[in-house]
Amino acid sequence: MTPHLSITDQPIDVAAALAAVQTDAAGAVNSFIGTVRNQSGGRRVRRLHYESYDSMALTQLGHVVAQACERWPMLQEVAVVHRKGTLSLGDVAVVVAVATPHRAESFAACQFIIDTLKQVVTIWKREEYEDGTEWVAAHP
Amino acid sequence: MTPHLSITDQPIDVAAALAAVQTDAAGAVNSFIGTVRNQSGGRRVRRLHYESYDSMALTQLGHVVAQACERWPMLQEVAVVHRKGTLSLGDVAVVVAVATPHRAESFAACQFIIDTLKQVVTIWKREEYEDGTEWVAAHP
Amino acid sequence: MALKIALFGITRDIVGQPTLEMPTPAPATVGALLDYLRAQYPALGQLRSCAVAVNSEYAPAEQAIGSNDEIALIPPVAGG
Amino acid sequence: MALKIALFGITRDIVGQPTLEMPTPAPATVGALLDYLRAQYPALGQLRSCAVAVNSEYAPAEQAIGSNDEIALIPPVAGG
Repeated sequence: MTPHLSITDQPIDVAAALAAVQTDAAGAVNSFIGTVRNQSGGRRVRRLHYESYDSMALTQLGHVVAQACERWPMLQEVAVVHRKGTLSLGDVAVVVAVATPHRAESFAACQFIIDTLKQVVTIWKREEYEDGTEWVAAHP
Repeated sequence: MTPHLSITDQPIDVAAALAAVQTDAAGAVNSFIGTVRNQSGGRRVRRLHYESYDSMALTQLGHVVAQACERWPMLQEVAVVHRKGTLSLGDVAVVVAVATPHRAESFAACQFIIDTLKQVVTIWKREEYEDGTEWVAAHP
Repeated sequence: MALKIALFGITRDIVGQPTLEMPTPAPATVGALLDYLRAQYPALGQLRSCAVAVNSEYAPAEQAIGSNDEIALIPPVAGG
Repeated sequence: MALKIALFGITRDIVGQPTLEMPTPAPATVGALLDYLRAQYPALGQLRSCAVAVNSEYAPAEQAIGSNDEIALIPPVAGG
Protein backbone atom coordinates (compact mmCIF):
# COMPACT_ATOMS: atom_id res chain seq x y z
CA MET A 1 0.00 0.00 0.00
CA THR A 2 1.42 3.37 -1.00
CA PRO A 3 -0.09 6.16 1.08
CA HIS A 4 -0.99 9.49 -0.47
CA LEU A 5 1.00 12.00 1.60
CA SER A 6 1.49 15.67 0.93
CA ILE A 7 2.27 19.04 2.46
CA THR A 8 0.85 21.87 0.41
CA ASP A 9 0.59 25.63 0.48
CA GLN A 10 -2.60 25.45 -1.59
CA PRO A 11 -6.15 24.98 -0.22
CA ILE A 12 -6.73 21.29 0.52
CA ASP A 13 -9.08 19.43 -1.81
CA VAL A 14 -10.93 17.28 0.73
CA ALA A 15 -12.98 15.46 -1.89
CA ALA A 16 -9.80 14.44 -3.71
CA ALA A 17 -8.27 13.07 -0.51
CA LEU A 18 -11.41 11.03 0.17
CA ALA A 19 -11.56 9.80 -3.42
CA ALA A 20 -7.91 8.74 -3.19
CA VAL A 21 -8.69 6.15 -0.51
CA GLN A 22 -11.88 4.68 -1.91
CA THR A 23 -11.69 1.17 -3.27
CA ASP A 24 -14.25 -1.53 -3.95
CA ALA A 25 -12.44 -3.79 -1.49
CA ALA A 26 -12.84 -1.46 1.51
CA GLY A 27 -16.32 -0.58 2.66
CA ALA A 28 -15.34 1.81 5.43
CA VAL A 29 -13.70 5.20 5.05
CA ASN A 30 -13.01 7.32 8.10
CA SER A 31 -11.68 10.81 7.75
CA PHE A 32 -10.58 13.52 10.09
CA ILE A 33 -10.58 17.13 8.96
CA GLY A 34 -8.93 19.75 11.11
CA THR A 35 -10.02 23.31 10.43
CA VAL A 36 -8.97 26.66 11.85
CA ARG A 37 -11.04 27.49 14.92
CA ASN A 38 -11.97 31.02 15.90
CA GLN A 39 -10.56 30.54 19.38
CA SER A 40 -7.73 28.79 21.15
CA GLY A 41 -7.28 28.59 24.90
CA GLY A 42 -9.88 31.29 25.35
CA ARG A 43 -8.20 33.75 22.96
CA ARG A 44 -9.78 34.84 19.70
CA VAL A 45 -7.79 33.60 16.74
CA ARG A 46 -7.56 35.74 13.61
CA ARG A 47 -5.33 33.59 11.47
CA LEU A 48 -2.84 30.73 11.60
CA HIS A 49 0.57 30.28 10.10
CA TYR A 50 1.93 26.78 9.58
CA GLU A 51 5.59 26.23 8.90
CA SER A 52 6.82 22.85 7.73
CA TYR A 53 10.15 21.09 7.41
CA ASP A 54 8.74 19.30 4.40
CA SER A 55 11.22 16.51 3.74
CA MET A 56 11.27 15.42 7.38
CA ALA A 57 7.50 15.86 7.73
CA LEU A 58 6.94 13.47 4.82
CA THR A 59 9.50 11.00 6.19
CA GLN A 60 7.85 11.03 9.60
CA LEU A 61 4.36 10.78 8.09
CA GLY A 62 5.55 7.71 6.24
CA HIS A 63 6.68 6.20 9.55
CA VAL A 64 3.31 6.98 11.14
CA VAL A 65 1.44 5.26 8.33
CA ALA A 66 3.80 2.28 8.45
CA GLN A 67 3.10 1.93 12.19
CA ALA A 68 -0.63 2.10 11.52
CA CYS A 69 -0.32 -0.65 8.89
CA GLU A 70 1.48 -2.84 11.41
CA ARG A 71 -1.24 -2.33 14.00
CA TRP A 72 -4.12 -2.65 11.55
CA PRO A 73 -2.99 -4.97 8.77
CA MET A 74 -6.41 -4.62 7.15
CA LEU A 75 -5.66 -0.96 6.41
CA GLN A 76 -6.00 -0.64 2.66
CA GLU A 77 -5.58 3.02 1.76
CA VAL A 78 -4.35 6.11 3.57
CA ALA A 79 -4.22 9.75 2.54
CA VAL A 80 -2.79 12.58 4.63
CA VAL A 81 -2.66 16.15 3.38
CA HIS A 82 -1.37 18.97 5.56
CA ARG A 83 -1.57 22.63 4.68
CA LYS A 84 1.22 25.11 5.32
CA GLY A 85 1.43 28.88 5.04
CA THR A 86 -1.20 31.33 6.19
CA LEU A 87 -4.72 30.05 6.93
CA SER A 88 -7.93 31.92 7.68
CA LEU A 89 -10.74 30.89 10.02
CA GLY A 90 -12.53 27.81 8.72
CA ASP A 91 -9.73 26.81 6.36
CA VAL A 92 -8.82 23.13 6.29
CA ALA A 93 -5.44 22.56 7.96
CA VAL A 94 -5.23 18.79 7.70
CA VAL A 95 -7.10 15.82 6.28
CA VAL A 96 -6.49 12.21 7.22
CA ALA A 97 -8.50 9.57 5.38
CA VAL A 98 -8.24 5.80 5.73
CA ALA A 99 -10.06 2.91 4.12
CA THR A 100 -10.56 -0.51 5.70
CA PRO A 101 -12.89 -3.41 5.02
CA HIS A 102 -14.50 -3.01 8.45
CA ARG A 103 -15.77 -0.02 10.34
CA ALA A 104 -14.18 -0.06 13.79
CA GLU A 105 -10.65 -0.29 12.38
CA SER A 106 -11.21 2.74 10.15
CA PHE A 107 -11.93 4.87 13.23
CA ALA A 108 -9.02 3.45 15.24
CA ALA A 109 -6.45 3.78 12.47
CA CYS A 110 -7.52 7.31 11.50
CA GLN A 111 -7.38 8.45 15.12
CA PHE A 112 -3.96 6.85 15.60
CA ILE A 113 -2.62 8.62 12.53
CA ILE A 114 -3.83 12.10 13.46
CA ASP A 115 -2.79 11.66 17.12
CA THR A 116 0.69 10.45 16.17
CA LEU A 117 1.06 13.03 13.41
CA LYS A 118 0.60 15.73 16.04
CA GLN A 119 3.43 14.24 18.09
CA VAL A 120 6.10 13.67 15.48
CA VAL A 121 5.45 15.47 12.20
CA THR A 122 7.65 18.55 11.79
CA ILE A 123 5.02 21.22 11.32
CA TRP A 124 4.77 24.27 13.54
CA LYS A 125 1.76 26.44 14.17
CA ARG A 126 1.84 30.12 14.99
CA GLU A 127 -1.49 31.52 16.09
CA GLU A 128 -2.29 35.13 15.43
CA TYR A 129 -4.60 36.83 17.95
CA GLU A 130 -5.99 40.34 18.18
CA ASP A 131 -2.97 41.30 20.28
CA GLY A 132 -0.01 39.24 19.15
CA THR A 133 1.15 35.84 17.97
CA GLU A 134 2.41 32.69 19.61
CA TRP A 135 4.12 29.46 18.55
CA VAL A 136 1.68 26.81 19.76
CA ALA A 137 2.97 24.31 22.35
CA ALA A 138 6.47 25.76 22.30
CA HIS A 139 6.67 26.40 26.03
CA PRO A 140 5.62 24.22 28.98
CA MET B 1 -28.33 22.28 17.03
CA THR B 2 -30.43 21.03 14.12
CA PRO B 3 -28.84 18.01 12.50
CA HIS B 4 -28.86 17.56 8.73
CA LEU B 5 -30.58 14.19 8.24
CA SER B 6 -31.74 12.65 5.01
CA ILE B 7 -32.55 9.43 3.22
CA THR B 8 -32.13 9.76 -0.51
CA ASP B 9 -32.41 7.67 -3.65
CA GLN B 10 -29.85 9.91 -5.36
CA PRO B 11 -26.04 9.56 -5.22
CA ILE B 12 -24.77 11.06 -1.95
CA ASP B 13 -22.88 14.33 -2.21
CA VAL B 14 -20.15 13.70 0.36
CA ALA B 15 -18.62 17.15 0.00
CA ALA B 16 -21.98 18.76 0.74
CA ALA B 17 -22.40 16.66 3.89
CA LEU B 18 -18.95 17.69 5.08
CA ALA B 19 -19.57 21.33 4.24
CA ALA B 20 -22.85 21.20 6.18
CA VAL B 21 -21.04 20.53 9.46
CA GLN B 22 -18.15 22.95 9.12
CA THR B 23 -18.20 25.96 11.37
CA ASP B 24 -15.54 28.38 12.59
CA ALA B 25 -16.32 27.34 16.16
CA ALA B 26 -15.48 23.66 15.67
CA GLY B 27 -11.98 22.72 14.60
CA ALA B 28 -12.54 18.97 14.31
CA VAL B 29 -14.67 17.19 11.75
CA ASN B 30 -14.84 13.42 11.74
CA SER B 31 -16.68 11.59 9.03
CA PHE B 32 -17.51 8.01 8.28
CA ILE B 33 -18.33 6.95 4.74
CA GLY B 34 -19.73 3.50 4.11
CA THR B 35 -19.35 2.25 0.57
CA VAL B 36 -20.47 -0.91 -1.20
CA ARG B 37 -17.81 -3.61 -0.87
CA ASN B 38 -17.19 -6.21 -3.51
CA GLN B 39 -17.57 -9.01 -0.99
CA SER B 40 -19.57 -9.92 2.09
CA GLY B 41 -18.98 -12.94 4.27
CA GLY B 42 -16.77 -14.44 1.59
CA ARG B 43 -19.37 -14.06 -1.19
CA ARG B 44 -18.85 -11.77 -4.15
CA VAL B 45 -21.33 -8.94 -4.12
CA ARG B 46 -22.65 -7.58 -7.42
CA ARG B 47 -25.03 -4.93 -6.14
CA LEU B 48 -26.97 -3.83 -3.09
CA HIS B 49 -30.55 -2.82 -2.59
CA TYR B 50 -31.49 -0.64 0.36
CA GLU B 51 -35.08 -0.30 1.41
CA SER B 52 -36.10 2.36 3.92
CA TYR B 53 -39.10 3.11 6.08
CA ASP B 54 -38.27 6.77 5.65
CA SER B 55 -40.42 8.49 8.25
CA MET B 56 -39.37 6.09 11.00
CA ALA B 57 -35.76 6.10 9.85
CA LEU B 58 -35.62 9.89 10.20
CA THR B 59 -37.36 9.76 13.58
CA GLN B 60 -34.90 7.17 14.86
CA LEU B 61 -31.93 9.05 13.41
CA GLY B 62 -33.12 12.10 15.31
CA HIS B 63 -33.12 10.03 18.52
CA VAL B 64 -29.59 8.78 17.80
CA VAL B 65 -28.29 12.30 17.31
CA ALA B 66 -30.09 13.51 20.45
CA GLN B 67 -28.40 10.73 22.43
CA ALA B 68 -25.04 11.72 20.98
CA CYS B 69 -25.63 15.34 21.99
CA GLU B 70 -26.38 14.22 25.54
CA ARG B 71 -23.19 12.18 25.73
CA TRP B 72 -21.02 14.81 24.01
CA PRO B 73 -22.49 18.22 24.81
CA MET B 74 -19.70 19.84 22.80
CA LEU B 75 -21.14 18.32 19.60
CA GLN B 76 -21.83 21.28 17.34
CA GLU B 77 -22.97 19.95 13.99
CA VAL B 78 -24.12 16.58 12.69
CA ALA B 79 -25.02 15.40 9.21
CA VAL B 80 -26.24 11.92 8.32
CA VAL B 81 -27.20 10.97 4.78
CA HIS B 82 -28.26 7.43 3.89
CA ARG B 83 -28.82 6.17 0.38
CA LYS B 84 -31.68 3.88 -0.60
CA GLY B 85 -32.49 2.02 -3.78
CA THR B 86 -30.01 0.08 -5.91
CA LEU B 87 -26.28 0.67 -5.38
CA SER B 88 -23.28 -0.53 -7.36
CA LEU B 89 -19.85 -1.49 -6.07
CA GLY B 90 -18.04 1.54 -4.66
CA ASP B 91 -21.20 3.63 -4.30
CA VAL B 92 -21.54 5.59 -1.08
CA ALA B 93 -24.26 4.06 1.12
CA VAL B 94 -23.99 6.31 4.14
CA VAL B 95 -22.16 9.39 5.36
CA VAL B 96 -21.98 10.51 8.98
CA ALA B 97 -20.16 13.77 9.68
CA VAL B 98 -19.80 15.52 13.02
CA ALA B 99 -18.06 18.70 14.12
CA THR B 100 -16.69 19.35 17.60
CA PRO B 101 -14.23 21.85 19.04
CA HIS B 102 -11.87 19.02 20.03
CA ARG B 103 -10.58 16.00 18.20
CA ALA B 104 -11.21 12.97 20.38
CA GLU B 105 -14.90 13.76 20.78
CA SER B 106 -15.37 13.99 17.02
CA PHE B 107 -14.20 10.40 16.65
CA ALA B 108 -16.25 9.11 19.58
CA ALA B 109 -19.47 10.84 18.56
CA CYS B 110 -19.21 9.84 14.91
CA GLN B 111 -18.56 6.22 15.84
CA PHE B 112 -21.47 6.23 18.28
CA ILE B 113 -23.81 7.58 15.61
CA ILE B 114 -22.89 5.06 12.92
CA ASP B 115 -22.88 2.15 15.40
CA THR B 116 -26.29 3.10 16.82
CA LEU B 117 -27.72 3.89 13.38
CA LYS B 118 -26.99 0.31 12.39
CA GLN B 119 -28.95 -0.96 15.37
CA VAL B 120 -32.11 1.12 15.21
CA VAL B 121 -32.57 2.92 11.90
CA THR B 122 -35.22 1.26 9.73
CA ILE B 123 -33.22 0.56 6.62
CA TRP B 124 -32.84 -2.91 5.15
CA LYS B 125 -30.10 -4.22 2.93
CA ARG B 126 -30.50 -6.92 0.32
CA GLU B 127 -27.22 -8.13 -1.13
CA GLU B 128 -27.13 -9.47 -4.65
CA TYR B 129 -24.53 -12.16 -5.35
CA GLU B 130 -23.62 -14.10 -8.47
CA ASP B 131 -26.09 -16.77 -7.42
CA GLY B 132 -28.92 -15.12 -5.55
CA THR B 133 -29.87 -12.45 -3.05
CA GLU B 134 -30.18 -12.22 0.72
CA TRP B 135 -31.64 -9.80 3.27
CA VAL B 136 -28.62 -9.02 5.42
CA ALA B 137 -28.83 -9.95 9.13
CA ALA B 138 -32.41 -11.20 8.80
CA HIS B 139 -31.73 -14.65 10.21
CA PRO B 140 -29.67 -15.74 13.23
CA MET C 1 -61.54 1.41 9.17
CA ALA C 2 -59.50 -1.76 9.16
CA LEU C 3 -56.05 -1.76 10.75
CA LYS C 4 -53.23 -2.01 8.19
CA ILE C 5 -49.70 -3.19 8.86
CA ALA C 6 -46.85 -1.87 6.71
CA LEU C 7 -44.28 -4.50 5.79
CA PHE C 8 -40.63 -3.99 4.92
CA GLY C 9 -37.66 -6.04 3.83
CA ILE C 10 -37.91 -9.75 4.47
CA THR C 11 -41.32 -9.45 6.15
CA ARG C 12 -42.76 -8.18 2.88
CA ASP C 13 -41.23 -11.19 1.12
CA ILE C 14 -42.63 -13.57 3.74
CA VAL C 15 -46.14 -12.17 3.61
CA GLY C 16 -45.97 -11.60 -0.13
CA GLN C 17 -47.42 -8.09 -0.09
CA PRO C 18 -46.41 -4.61 1.12
CA THR C 19 -49.30 -4.09 3.54
CA LEU C 20 -51.46 -6.48 5.48
CA GLU C 21 -55.01 -5.76 6.58
CA MET C 22 -56.02 -7.10 10.00
CA PRO C 23 -59.34 -8.89 10.55
CA THR C 24 -61.91 -7.10 12.71
CA PRO C 25 -61.63 -6.90 15.63
CA ALA C 26 -57.92 -6.18 15.20
CA PRO C 27 -55.39 -7.29 17.84
CA ALA C 28 -55.55 -4.75 20.68
CA THR C 29 -51.88 -4.69 21.66
CA VAL C 30 -48.48 -4.99 20.02
CA GLY C 31 -47.99 -8.38 21.69
CA ALA C 32 -51.31 -9.69 20.45
CA LEU C 33 -50.52 -8.46 16.94
CA LEU C 34 -47.17 -10.26 16.93
CA ASP C 35 -48.79 -13.46 18.22
CA TYR C 36 -51.40 -13.27 15.49
CA LEU C 37 -48.86 -12.64 12.72
CA ARG C 38 -46.46 -15.35 13.90
CA ALA C 39 -49.31 -17.84 13.88
CA GLN C 40 -50.34 -16.83 10.37
CA TYR C 41 -46.77 -16.60 9.01
CA PRO C 42 -44.50 -19.02 10.89
CA ALA C 43 -41.47 -17.80 8.89
CA LEU C 44 -41.62 -14.58 10.92
CA GLY C 45 -40.61 -16.66 13.94
CA GLN C 46 -37.38 -17.67 12.18
CA LEU C 47 -36.10 -14.10 12.00
CA ARG C 48 -33.37 -12.84 14.27
CA SER C 49 -35.90 -10.34 15.57
CA CYS C 50 -39.23 -8.86 14.58
CA ALA C 51 -40.36 -5.64 16.23
CA VAL C 52 -43.49 -3.57 15.85
CA ALA C 53 -43.40 0.17 15.28
CA VAL C 54 -46.28 2.39 16.31
CA ASN C 55 -46.11 5.86 14.76
CA SER C 56 -42.41 5.51 13.92
CA GLU C 57 -41.40 4.38 17.42
CA TYR C 58 -40.41 0.90 18.57
CA ALA C 59 -43.32 -0.32 20.68
CA PRO C 60 -43.28 -2.68 23.68
CA ALA C 61 -45.55 -5.75 23.70
CA GLU C 62 -48.04 -4.26 26.15
CA GLN C 63 -48.63 -1.09 24.10
CA ALA C 64 -52.24 -0.64 22.96
CA ILE C 65 -52.92 -0.22 19.26
CA GLY C 66 -55.37 2.48 18.20
CA SER C 67 -57.23 2.46 14.91
CA ASN C 68 -55.45 5.61 13.71
CA ASP C 69 -51.96 4.42 14.58
CA GLU C 70 -49.41 3.85 11.83
CA ILE C 71 -48.24 0.29 12.42
CA ALA C 72 -45.25 -1.41 10.80
CA LEU C 73 -43.46 -4.70 11.19
CA ILE C 74 -39.71 -4.16 11.64
CA PRO C 75 -37.45 -7.09 10.76
CA PRO C 76 -33.71 -6.86 11.66
CA VAL C 77 -32.40 -3.59 10.29
CA ALA C 78 -29.20 -3.40 8.28
CA GLY C 79 -28.45 0.18 7.40
CA GLY C 80 -24.97 1.61 7.03
CA MET D 1 32.60 22.58 4.60
CA ALA D 2 31.11 24.06 7.75
CA LEU D 3 28.20 22.26 9.42
CA LYS D 4 24.90 24.12 9.06
CA ILE D 5 21.86 23.73 11.27
CA ALA D 6 18.41 24.38 9.84
CA LEU D 7 16.09 26.21 12.22
CA PHE D 8 12.30 26.15 12.28
CA GLY D 9 9.47 27.75 14.19
CA ILE D 10 10.40 29.29 17.48
CA THR D 11 14.04 28.22 17.24
CA ARG D 12 14.40 30.42 14.16
CA ASP D 13 12.92 33.31 16.14
CA ILE D 14 15.26 32.64 19.07
CA VAL D 15 18.38 32.49 16.94
CA GLY D 16 17.18 35.22 14.63
CA GLN D 17 18.06 33.47 11.37
CA PRO D 18 16.92 30.42 9.38
CA THR D 19 20.25 28.55 9.44
CA LEU D 20 23.14 28.55 11.81
CA GLU D 21 26.71 27.76 10.86
CA MET D 22 28.76 25.81 13.42
CA PRO D 23 32.30 26.79 14.34
CA THR D 24 35.07 24.41 13.30
CA PRO D 25 35.52 21.84 14.69
CA ALA D 26 31.75 21.27 14.83
CA PRO D 27 30.19 19.34 17.74
CA ALA D 28 30.71 15.65 17.05
CA THR D 29 27.46 14.29 18.43
CA VAL D 30 23.82 15.33 18.72
CA GLY D 31 24.24 15.74 22.48
CA ALA D 32 27.31 17.96 22.09
CA LEU D 33 25.48 20.05 19.50
CA LEU D 34 22.52 20.59 21.85
CA ASP D 35 24.85 21.50 24.72
CA TYR D 36 26.62 24.03 22.51
CA LEU D 37 23.39 25.60 21.25
CA ARG D 38 21.77 25.78 24.69
CA ALA D 39 24.84 27.55 25.99
CA GLN D 40 24.78 30.04 23.11
CA TYR D 41 21.00 30.55 23.17
CA PRO D 42 19.66 30.01 26.69
CA ALA D 43 16.08 30.58 25.45
CA LEU D 44 16.29 27.15 23.79
CA GLY D 45 16.37 25.66 27.29
CA GLN D 46 12.99 27.22 28.06
CA LEU D 47 11.22 25.21 25.36
CA ARG D 48 9.02 22.27 26.17
CA SER D 49 11.43 20.18 24.13
CA CYS D 50 14.14 20.65 21.55
CA ALA D 51 15.20 17.69 19.43
CA VAL D 52 17.79 17.30 16.72
CA ALA D 53 17.05 15.71 13.39
CA VAL D 54 19.74 14.05 11.33
CA ASN D 55 18.71 13.40 7.74
CA SER D 56 15.00 13.75 8.56
CA GLU D 57 15.09 11.34 11.52
CA TYR D 58 14.93 12.16 15.21
CA ALA D 59 18.41 11.50 16.54
CA PRO D 60 19.48 10.31 20.02
CA ALA D 61 22.09 12.30 21.97
CA GLU D 62 24.87 9.80 21.34
CA GLN D 63 24.48 9.84 17.55
CA ALA D 64 27.55 11.04 15.67
CA ILE D 65 27.20 13.95 13.27
CA GLY D 66 28.90 13.72 9.88
CA SER D 67 29.84 16.68 7.76
CA ASN D 68 27.38 15.70 5.01
CA ASP D 69 24.44 15.14 7.33
CA GLU D 70 21.38 17.37 7.06
CA ILE D 71 20.91 18.69 10.59
CA ALA D 72 17.88 20.53 11.95
CA LEU D 73 16.72 21.75 15.30
CA ILE D 74 13.18 20.57 16.06
CA PRO D 75 11.19 22.59 18.62
CA PRO D 76 7.83 21.20 19.85
CA VAL D 77 5.78 20.34 16.78
CA ALA D 78 2.15 21.45 16.44
CA GLY D 79 0.71 20.11 13.23
CA GLY D 80 -2.90 19.12 12.77
